[in-house]
Amino acid sequence: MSNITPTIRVQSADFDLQSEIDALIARRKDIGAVVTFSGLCRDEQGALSALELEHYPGMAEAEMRRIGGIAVKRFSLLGLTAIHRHGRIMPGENIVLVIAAAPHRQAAFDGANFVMDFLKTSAPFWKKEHAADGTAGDWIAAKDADDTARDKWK
Amino acid sequence: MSNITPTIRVQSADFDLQSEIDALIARRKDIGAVVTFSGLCRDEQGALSALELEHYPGMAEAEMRRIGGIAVKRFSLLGLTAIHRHGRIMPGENIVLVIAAAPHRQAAFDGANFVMDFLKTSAPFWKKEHAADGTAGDWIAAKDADDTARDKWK
Amino acid sequence: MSVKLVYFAWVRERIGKPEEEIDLPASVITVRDLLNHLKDLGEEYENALQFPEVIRVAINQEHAEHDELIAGAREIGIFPPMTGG
Amino acid sequence: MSVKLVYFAWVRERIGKPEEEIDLPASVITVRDLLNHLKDLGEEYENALQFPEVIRVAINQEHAEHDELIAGAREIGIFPPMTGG
Repeated sequence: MSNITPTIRVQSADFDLQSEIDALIARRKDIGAVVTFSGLCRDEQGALSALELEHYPGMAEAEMRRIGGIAVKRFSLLGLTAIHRHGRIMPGENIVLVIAAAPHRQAAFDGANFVMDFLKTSAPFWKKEHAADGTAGDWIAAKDADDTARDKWK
Repeated sequence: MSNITPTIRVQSADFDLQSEIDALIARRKDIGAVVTFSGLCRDEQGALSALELEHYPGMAEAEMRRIGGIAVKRFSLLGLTAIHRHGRIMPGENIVLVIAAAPHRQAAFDGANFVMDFLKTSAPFWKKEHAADGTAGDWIAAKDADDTARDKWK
Repeated sequence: MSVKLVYFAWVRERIGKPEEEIDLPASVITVRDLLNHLKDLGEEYENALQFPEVIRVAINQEHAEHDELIAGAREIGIFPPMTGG
Repeated sequence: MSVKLVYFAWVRERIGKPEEEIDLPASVITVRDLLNHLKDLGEEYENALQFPEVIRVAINQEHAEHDELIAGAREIGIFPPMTGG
């Protein structure tokens, strides 16, 4: 049974992927596969000037930790990192990072994919769009497709 | 139709993940998801001192380019990088890197996973193990599981 | 029963405050009761909670179904479906 | 017909050289013919190619099936199943 504790952070600062991987791997030599997912802010063909990311402090970290713990057990991961940014994020910038490490590749792919699907539907974050023309934007609506993606793990 | 040209490299030097992502994204603002796969050398519980990676120069790059081109079309990728190292690689070091970028997450996950499955079974690379006790090691045998993983994309 | 309510995203914007401490009558037993009770507190609440079935609730920072009991809650979060990631 | 043969991994080690230019008799038409022809060239070839069904072949740096014709080949790669990635 795995006793890996996921690394979970909610922060306004950006992150560096290679540093996060290096920290995850440390001096381990049993990891054969590392999959990372980075979610970035799209500009929606120029219509978007920024995203505002709101979160529920405390619960956001707790929920990410819960999802991460399930993924570590289910896919026998040797390492898991999940970082979600909050605050104002510009097009082209990072929003979220998930890293999953395992002895072999499919577990690493599945681990990262699983965490993203549950993070989207269960972690308390909300995105508000700021339009390029300066008008106050709308809150992004949740997508049924995200529930469908999550339900593939049942 | 996508006119993305995959970035393909075969090299003995290591790579930096964040730099490769930055180069892939450049100043694009239509990318919402980036998935990376890093394959690392495991030490097999201390039994392995190094891997020797042999490749077929010219054909290795061509085959990676062919696989990459199929992935870009099939998953409508906005960016794809595949780097494979050759020569002597120590436990804990990188062997291979695949980066797939797309507007949304599932295409990025599938693109990277697809490229890895075909790279394993079709790109002309061979691994020889060097044992920790100094004896000349064996060539690693191809796994049926890799053919099975590839065939899931049919 | 007194409880701290915290609001997020458009629920927060429509109610017009990020959090408040309120006293609940004994008749408020479940999450659903709570949402219906809040709707009666004024136009801004009515506006935020007009479709209670889409509203998500967390009790003590854990997701709660609408039929869940709120007994023992110190903090109740009320918010739209999540859109992070 | 003269063609350049290139060997990799344990095929290379067993044959004892990375590449060579050889002349093929007119009777060698397919990849399978080529592998059978090479097996008769000496003990090291016999040792490398004793199970021709597991051997992979590339003609002009593209994968080729064993029933493929070798006419027009400038370079033929002969190697075990790939184990990269």
